[in-house]
Amino acid sequence: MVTGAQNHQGEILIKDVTKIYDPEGVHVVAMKDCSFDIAAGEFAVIVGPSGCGKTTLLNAIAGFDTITSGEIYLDGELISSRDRQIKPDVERMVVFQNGALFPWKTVMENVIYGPVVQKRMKKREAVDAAREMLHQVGLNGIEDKYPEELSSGVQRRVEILRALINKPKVVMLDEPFRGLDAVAKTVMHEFLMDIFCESPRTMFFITHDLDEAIFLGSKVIIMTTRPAQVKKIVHVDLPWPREHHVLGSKIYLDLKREVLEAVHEEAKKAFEAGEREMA
Amino acid sequence: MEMIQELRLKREFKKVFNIRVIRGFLSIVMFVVLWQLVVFIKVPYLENLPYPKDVAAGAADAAGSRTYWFGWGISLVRIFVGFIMAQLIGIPLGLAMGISRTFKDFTFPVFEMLRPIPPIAWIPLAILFWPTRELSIYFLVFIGAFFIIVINVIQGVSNISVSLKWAASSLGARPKHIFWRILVPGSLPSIITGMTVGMGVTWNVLIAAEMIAGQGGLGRMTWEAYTNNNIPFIVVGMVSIGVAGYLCSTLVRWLGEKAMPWKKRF
Amino acid sequence: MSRNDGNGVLSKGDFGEVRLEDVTKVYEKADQSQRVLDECTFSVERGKLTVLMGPSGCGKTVLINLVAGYEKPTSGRIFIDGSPVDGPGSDRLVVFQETALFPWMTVYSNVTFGCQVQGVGRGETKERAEHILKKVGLYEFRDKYPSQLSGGMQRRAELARAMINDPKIMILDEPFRGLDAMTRQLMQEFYVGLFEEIGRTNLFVTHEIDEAIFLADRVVILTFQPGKVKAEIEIDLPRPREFHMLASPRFMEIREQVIDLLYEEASKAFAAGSKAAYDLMGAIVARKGACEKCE
Amino acid sequence: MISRFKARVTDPQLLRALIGILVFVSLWYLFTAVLNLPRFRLIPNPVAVLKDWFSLTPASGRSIFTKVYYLDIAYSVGRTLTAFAAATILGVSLGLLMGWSRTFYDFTFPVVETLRPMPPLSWIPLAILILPGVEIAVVYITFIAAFFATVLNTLLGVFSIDKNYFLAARCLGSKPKDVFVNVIVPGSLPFIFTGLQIGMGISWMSLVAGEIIAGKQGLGYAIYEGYFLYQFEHVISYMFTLGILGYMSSAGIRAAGRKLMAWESRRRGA
Repeated sequence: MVTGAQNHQGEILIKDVTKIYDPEGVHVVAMKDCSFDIAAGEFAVIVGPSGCGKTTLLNAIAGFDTITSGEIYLDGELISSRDRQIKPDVERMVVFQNGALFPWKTVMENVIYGPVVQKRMKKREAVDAAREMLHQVGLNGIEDKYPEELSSGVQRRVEILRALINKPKVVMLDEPFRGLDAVAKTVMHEFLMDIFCESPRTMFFITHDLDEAIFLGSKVIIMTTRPAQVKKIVHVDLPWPREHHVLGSKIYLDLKREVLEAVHEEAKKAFEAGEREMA
Repeated sequence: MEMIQELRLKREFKKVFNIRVIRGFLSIVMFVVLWQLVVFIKVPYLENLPYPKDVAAGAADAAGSRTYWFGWGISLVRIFVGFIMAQLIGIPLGLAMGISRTFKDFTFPVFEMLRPIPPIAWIPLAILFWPTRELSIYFLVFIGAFFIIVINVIQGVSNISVSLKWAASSLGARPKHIFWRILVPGSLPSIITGMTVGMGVTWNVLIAAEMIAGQGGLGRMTWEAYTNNNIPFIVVGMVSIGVAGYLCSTLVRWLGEKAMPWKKRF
Repeated sequence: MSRNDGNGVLSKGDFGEVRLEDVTKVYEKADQSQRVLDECTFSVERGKLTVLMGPSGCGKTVLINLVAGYEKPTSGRIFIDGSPVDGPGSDRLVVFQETALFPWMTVYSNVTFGCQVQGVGRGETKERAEHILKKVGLYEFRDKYPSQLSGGMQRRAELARAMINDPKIMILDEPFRGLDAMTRQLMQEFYVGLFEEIGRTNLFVTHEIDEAIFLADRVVILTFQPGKVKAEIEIDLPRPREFHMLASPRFMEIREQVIDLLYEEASKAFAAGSKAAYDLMGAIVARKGACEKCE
Repeated sequence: MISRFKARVTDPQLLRALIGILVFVSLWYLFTAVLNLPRFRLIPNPVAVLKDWFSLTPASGRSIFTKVYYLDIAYSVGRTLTAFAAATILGVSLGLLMGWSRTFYDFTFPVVETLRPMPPLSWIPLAILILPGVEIAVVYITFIAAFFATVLNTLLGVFSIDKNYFLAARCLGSKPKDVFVNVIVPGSLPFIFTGLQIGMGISWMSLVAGEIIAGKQGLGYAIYEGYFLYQFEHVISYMFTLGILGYMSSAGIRAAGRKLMAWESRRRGA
């Protein structure tokens, strides 16, 4: 499977991060003094009402956007603060919400894009590595298809492979399985579970789906509504690799009740606030 | 397509009130300076271009002369008669073709046979057919806008999602409700696009028709400036045509925004 | 269609009941025919919320079109309160999968469209509109256009537009699709509250397992092509439904039962190579051989 | 194969199309030859047009069997293609550059935007005056028409690319050059081809005007000359020739588009 040499790397430290958006003069405090840390090789899931700054953190770590104040460290090195913002690169890979496979490239061209463009692998070498990865997850045979010829579930997996072939320290997923139907999601969870167990690396997984959060996460970080802060951190100590019948177990139910309580409260607040804003 | 361009470009301009405006202004000033230089140092072929200041002078006295504004009047009348006739006939025809499959099967092939013929190629036929020169110019302007509006309306009607029609019928709407409350408003965006693009083409057709067969009008005056070797006025004529065309397209877009309040806020 | 006066709200007894008997639908395409529904027999009880579930490609949407009257079954019959269905009628109202709010009408004219086309008087229309808009909490937004509303608000406006005509049966085809899980959960709570208050007959289609169990009195699961009733599960969770029931042991038990049934259908869908089902079972079945659940 | 052909012929749509065209032609014949209505007197009837168009010894000297017919076509097609090629190369590259670098956009866009509203045909007098020779003037006028359509649609194409593709590309370690080649160019292709379609349409129109006003040879010129020489038959046959050439050129662009954008046409189920 995808062997990741650096399973001791990818530790993220977030200290008092604040983010103030100012589109057309409307002063919006998206995030205020948010702090938490993710250990190296840990599967962290971020949950919270929409618009609670989950994506703000992702953009800062990935290097797409800056933060107003506070610091973010990756393996002890400062990557984001008021006056320093690291550029995006292969160490911190992002899988986007509604997919960002290049529609004009075939599956193979997409997966080998990273290594070839960074000149880390020669084309032949990259093609073999890609073919091997696709075979291991049972997706062989679709190398020459274009993304839009595939169902969204398969597209999502190819995008994850495109990220992993670069052996990143951190993989950040922004609601990757949103819009898939329930049974398709179960397939995706087991796919992600296999990859994570094969070679653990730090996962920064954003979602709204609580079952998904508890099933996948070793730590669930629940955010408050705007201005976002950490409301509660729930440690999920279920054994790895996790199977679907664990969903009926007692531990799981207690965890779900705990998370459900916290999230529902925030969601109600966000819902009313959202309505008022719209009026 | 034209409408999307305008909206996209408008959004570009709105958020630009900083150094980028200065850059834009700079580039236009540079363009004029370059123009002055090119003529001054007699670059081959470009040496008989008029100086910017001659053109400005030409524009100044044109603004004073009655015939100049009279020319605007004639051209605008021609544009609006031909353009509005094209919409009055084109929109219902487009709606009919978009709605009834059988009607389209009969009429669309003939329509498609005539559409690729460039409007200006109709000039001889137009002169033969219509009794007066003025009517044949109205006809040419009509041809310029007619094919475009019909194509856009057909596309507009067929793009209305079927679930909107089902929703309406499940709420008890009868065919006449569906036509007036669903199909017409639903294809309005495409009608506006068709009108905006059509306006651009009609100005082109008008200029050519005036140069070839018209008396009076901005196109004719520009052509006569060429024949009487009043070179600065050629540029003045060109710029006036550009401004007139721009004003008409803006008018159509303004009409579009007024007719579709729901669209403005996306 | 009897309608007591007041603000046109039907009492419990007036709501409709749907009965399907051996409903089959076959589509003739050029030379080969495709059987989409095969002798479906089930009923949507009066005043109950029945959920229809099944893998994509099991003919859920076709079945809705038959009940709504947009299409005719090839064989078998559908009864509404005992009389066979012949074409759409305002006693059965469908809320579609894609947003079907008219983008060029304000919320108010969208909601009152039904009344206007059926020639309901201005006074009564205004009264009914205010009543329903307040109920869905969109009264202050009545002059806004759909493009100015959030996803959740658009869905509530659609529901209001359907309910204002006081249909005997509400047919909803994944009304909360596209919403993020948080808003979706709140919409489910909102809708189940609305349902429990009036008790209107509902046929509700979804592929979200939690949503089905949380809302339904009974879940009907269809098989993959051709669609046939595979199982009917009575949901004995107490009413009124609360969100913390989602974490109750009974809920999880039913959920497991539904997943098993769906998994079976999904694997058949995968075997049939339908693109939508490809990713359902693709990686798992290929790598782990026949999964133990499917035996 | 035969069943497909049989289906094609008896398919009602084709039948209705033929009936539609037949009705149009017979009406045309009725008004011109039979009823001889006032307005239609000078307009030749379809039979005369066809006879002239396909006759071995046409009165006007212009039918599909005469050399001059193909000479006219060659001139017109030659001018349009050269102008169109120039407009494509210049327009697409300028559009891509403007879409890609913000500073280049700030300098060039205002100038393009001020020149754009001027109808291409208003350039005719200036073009004839400045450019040496009629041939270049006509080609220039045709070029201007297609150029603005291409520049703007290419620019729109770059704006239309979903931001995530840029972010994904940079995440995967691409340098600006890679982003240009792997995201900007392919991403804006659909819009570029729309621009080319529109450009081709306007080019043919401008060509005809340019030929009539300034030209010496070509289909447009021949139409106008035909008018003066009272040879109205070939005026109409040339109008249809122009129509066919216009149709073929946009069909050509569509075909090129399908080939270059393989992923568009193989979209799921397409």
